[in-house]
Amino acid sequence: MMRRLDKRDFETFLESVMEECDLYAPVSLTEGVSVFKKIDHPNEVNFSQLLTQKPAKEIFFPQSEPMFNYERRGGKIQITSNEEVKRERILLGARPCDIEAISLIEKVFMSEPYTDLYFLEKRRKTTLIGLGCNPPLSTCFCSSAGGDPFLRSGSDLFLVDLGDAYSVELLTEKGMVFSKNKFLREADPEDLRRIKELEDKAFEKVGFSIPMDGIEKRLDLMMESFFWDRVHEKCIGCRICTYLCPTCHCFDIVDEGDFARGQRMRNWDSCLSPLYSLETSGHNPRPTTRERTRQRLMHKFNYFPKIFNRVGCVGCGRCIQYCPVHFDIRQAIIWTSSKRPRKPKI
Amino acid sequence: MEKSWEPKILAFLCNWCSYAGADLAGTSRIQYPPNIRVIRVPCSGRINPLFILKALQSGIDGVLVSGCHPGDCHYLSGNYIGRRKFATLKRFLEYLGIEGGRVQFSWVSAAEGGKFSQMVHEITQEIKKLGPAKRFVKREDSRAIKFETQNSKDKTILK
Amino acid sequence: MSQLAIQEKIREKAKELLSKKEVDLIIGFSNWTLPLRTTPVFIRTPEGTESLIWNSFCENNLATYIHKFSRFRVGIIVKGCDARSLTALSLEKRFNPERVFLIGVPCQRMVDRKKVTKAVKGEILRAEERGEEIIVEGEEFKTVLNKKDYLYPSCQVCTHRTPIQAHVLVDDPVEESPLVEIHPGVNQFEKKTFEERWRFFEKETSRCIRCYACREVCPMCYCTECFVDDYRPKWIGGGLQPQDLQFYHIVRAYHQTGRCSGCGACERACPMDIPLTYLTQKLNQDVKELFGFEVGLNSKTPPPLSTFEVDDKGDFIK
Amino acid sequence: MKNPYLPIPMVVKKAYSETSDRMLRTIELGFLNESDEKGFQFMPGQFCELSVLGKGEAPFGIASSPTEKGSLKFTINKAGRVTTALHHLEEGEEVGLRGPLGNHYPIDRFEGKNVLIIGGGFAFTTLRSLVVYLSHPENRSKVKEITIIYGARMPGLLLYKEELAQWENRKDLNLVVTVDWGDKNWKGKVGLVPNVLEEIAPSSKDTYAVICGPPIMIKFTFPKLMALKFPNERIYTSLEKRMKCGIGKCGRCNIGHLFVCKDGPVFSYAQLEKLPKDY
Repeated sequence: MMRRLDKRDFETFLESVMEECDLYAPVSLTEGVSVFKKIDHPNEVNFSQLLTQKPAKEIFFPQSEPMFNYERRGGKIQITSNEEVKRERILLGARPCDIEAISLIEKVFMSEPYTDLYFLEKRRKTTLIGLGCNPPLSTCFCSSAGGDPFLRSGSDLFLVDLGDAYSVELLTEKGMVFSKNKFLREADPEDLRRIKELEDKAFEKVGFSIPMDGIEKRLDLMMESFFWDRVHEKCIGCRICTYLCPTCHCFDIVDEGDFARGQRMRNWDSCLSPLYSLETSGHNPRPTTRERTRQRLMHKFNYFPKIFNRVGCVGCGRCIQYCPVHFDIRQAIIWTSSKRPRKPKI
Repeated sequence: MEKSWEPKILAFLCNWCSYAGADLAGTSRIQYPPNIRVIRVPCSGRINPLFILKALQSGIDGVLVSGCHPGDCHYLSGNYIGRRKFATLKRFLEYLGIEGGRVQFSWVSAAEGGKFSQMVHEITQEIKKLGPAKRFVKREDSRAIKFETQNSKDKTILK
Repeated sequence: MSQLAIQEKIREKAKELLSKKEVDLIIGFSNWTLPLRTTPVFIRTPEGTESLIWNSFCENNLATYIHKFSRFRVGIIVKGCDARSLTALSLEKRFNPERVFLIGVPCQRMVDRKKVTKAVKGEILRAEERGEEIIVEGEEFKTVLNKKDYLYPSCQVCTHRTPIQAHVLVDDPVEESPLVEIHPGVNQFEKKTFEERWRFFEKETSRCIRCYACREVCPMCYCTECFVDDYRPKWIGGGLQPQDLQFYHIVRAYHQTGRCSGCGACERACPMDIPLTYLTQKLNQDVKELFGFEVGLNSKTPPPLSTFEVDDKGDFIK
Repeated sequence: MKNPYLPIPMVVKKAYSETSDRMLRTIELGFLNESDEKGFQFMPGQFCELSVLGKGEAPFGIASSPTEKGSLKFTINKAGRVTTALHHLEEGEEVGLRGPLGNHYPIDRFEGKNVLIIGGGFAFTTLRSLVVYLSHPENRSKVKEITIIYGARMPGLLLYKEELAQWENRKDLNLVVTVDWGDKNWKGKVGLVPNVLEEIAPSSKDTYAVICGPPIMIKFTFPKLMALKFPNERIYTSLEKRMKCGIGKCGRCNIGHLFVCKDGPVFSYAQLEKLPKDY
């Protein structure tokens, strides 16, 4: 079902939504830095940055999340779990790649035989409102990674910026709740054509330039390749690419507190950190950046597809934009493809 | 409430001079405020700035580091090396906005029981004036992160 | 000398070193996929030197890679700050100076790509440097910017642009005078009141995501186990508690006392745009004022915190 | 739905040092809630995450057998923060436990076959579980011959000494205990596990081999098993890697696309051969 939301009504619409739900949307922390965050007032919402620094996965899988509290009282340990989410949530303005990524993480956290309740609870209580990318960035390669700049799947509602208004598509049952909302007016017959126009333009820009097909098979043969000796060289081992990646989902479990009381926390962790795989004995199966970079790329493009039949990358390009030494994952993918000479030239 | 508040001061005393000095103050029955908690360290050069920061973060109102007078170090140069660290650290913390009075340094020899007591009096007074430490103190309720966004500048953050 | 000429000289020298087998690899800069940026490259063959470049976007501090490649004989393209970092590292015995060949480039000061990005509306798709100007182009705009207005703050105050420690200089030394006397960040910060200063620090660090890019990109941060990773004792929590973030940033900066060359790599690496050089620059100023020391100027003077003078100032001590 | 991250409360029933260097300590845990005990069904080879709240949690193989009702036994090497805290536990104290996690030794395949169990050092814990399980009167008839080769560096470092003595006397178990360096009281074999294996040369006919020990032992024992013509599919081993969640979510213990915590820790050599050599 298609509707139209005037930009004039946007803030009042959000206000009405916020009466019943917690609203999460991109906000700008300082010029050029934005994250998804719970909104207190609709005027905080800021779509000006196409991709926020931290991806929308943070709403479901926070960087640092208490799993349970414990307290020792009279020799007994009391444990209270923190999985419950009290209010319904709305995630507004996530780009299609972020939403696609959420469904990828969902596969991991919901996979049998164990279900991650912390993720599930938040996912179940959240309505996703996607936002089409017009225009996408030059670092975007979502089409090559199996998505596209206007991918609807995963979203409950989907917005497209038409200049003076947003076109709103109600896509799922969760989304249909909004069908009676007074701010969502009848769609203009012109809208469809304009959306199509925007889509075509975006598709053209993103293109299918990255040879992602068959990468799983190619990497199967490349575990011991010379490729890894070179590709890692410039990596300095920071965690930007993994923390800003919408599909990375590794975490660490630590206790914070003392004997009497405290919390068990789950914090994001990164395979690029040497401590990630360091064993207590002092042995590290991934001793250098070579193995760690390989783990990162292999996990995304080989291990993940083996388990879930889809590459673990959605092509948002954050890791390309923010890498301090400018490691370009697209280039790495191209190098693995057959077009590349056996040894990198340099 | 204000009146009953007493500052907690953590004192790192060097084993060879200041600790003995504090001991002397005790055996000579010179009184000094009970606000200090003493940790004996081998040398003032042993003090890692992390100790001081960790103490402040854990809610200590003031930190005192005390060692031998220059030239008297049991390990010859420990306090000289320490002095450079302290000078830069103290300046840096003040620069960041942590009250300078919260981090104090002194040289107290084993014979200066009187000086020790006098100094603890002074420091306690000074820190009392500053009031309870607020900045940089980790509390249980401070776990929630609050961002200040561009459009919500008037809001207070990080209470 | 023009940048192109410098670039030519760099290639020539690198080619010579590689073909004479004096070094195993050359670490330099090369063009890459995004405008306004360059990437570190590692070149092992004389032919490969064709990809070496030099412009105002060669911002990375290549000294960082010395840890990774210390078992090879390396040639490194260095700016003033890189060379000073390397000198400081050699003082800390991190590598054998005899195995390292420095190709020094007097630095023309680097362009702040984040500032440029903010100066225009829309995404920059192409950028070109032409003399004192940068021409940036996007889908719907083409703007000419004056390079002077878009320099990194740490480059504006730099007074050691010529890498005098280098084995070979590809150009004549430049005149060493800062564009501004005091680091703009320090200057602004110092003018604030106590309360404001803490609030500023608190607010800026609250954005930290603990990616540790500032740590990893810094040539001086090479501890195999950083204090944040220690767990016996555990200095700081692993989460995003504001005090933990502050703790990290205080100690990270303080650990650079008397070691930081002021290259500003930490600030450039930060994905959350947290200003960091106003911390390290202040420490540099302090060290200069207190001990008359500047990092990496010669390979004899030990770092200030590992030594002492009997008559160091001690008036703050009771 | 059950939250897999919440530990169940357990109480330390007994805790004692195993070895002369006091680095290995066995703790026996009892269930505090009856319902937990009923829900806890495991097989030899599985592991649990033990947590000392405030210190963290770590994975340990279950050393007791399902046939030993009422308590769970863990033997813990003092190495890091959590293990040190576990070493300091006294009887009556509470610990958290999550599990049982992972897969187990393929006991149903062992039926009607011989079993060769090779263990080294303190990796013998889950093998003890297996031996106790198989030698239990209920199960003993299911398998034919059981041969156990167990080695440690020194006699003092052998685990479960009393039990070893009992097994020695049992007619239905072939036990060979060896040490790398004997002392003056040591009357048993002296020699490295791979060499002892070569010496005994058990037949590979209808035999499954289960091997668990330090990497260096495994590395040299595999070729000997090959020489004895054990097919890859009939050699099983149990792997260890750094783990956090234990349920295949946190991502760190993967070898190729398999997770040691979820798809392992027990793998056959045939499986391992297909996985990348280094990871």
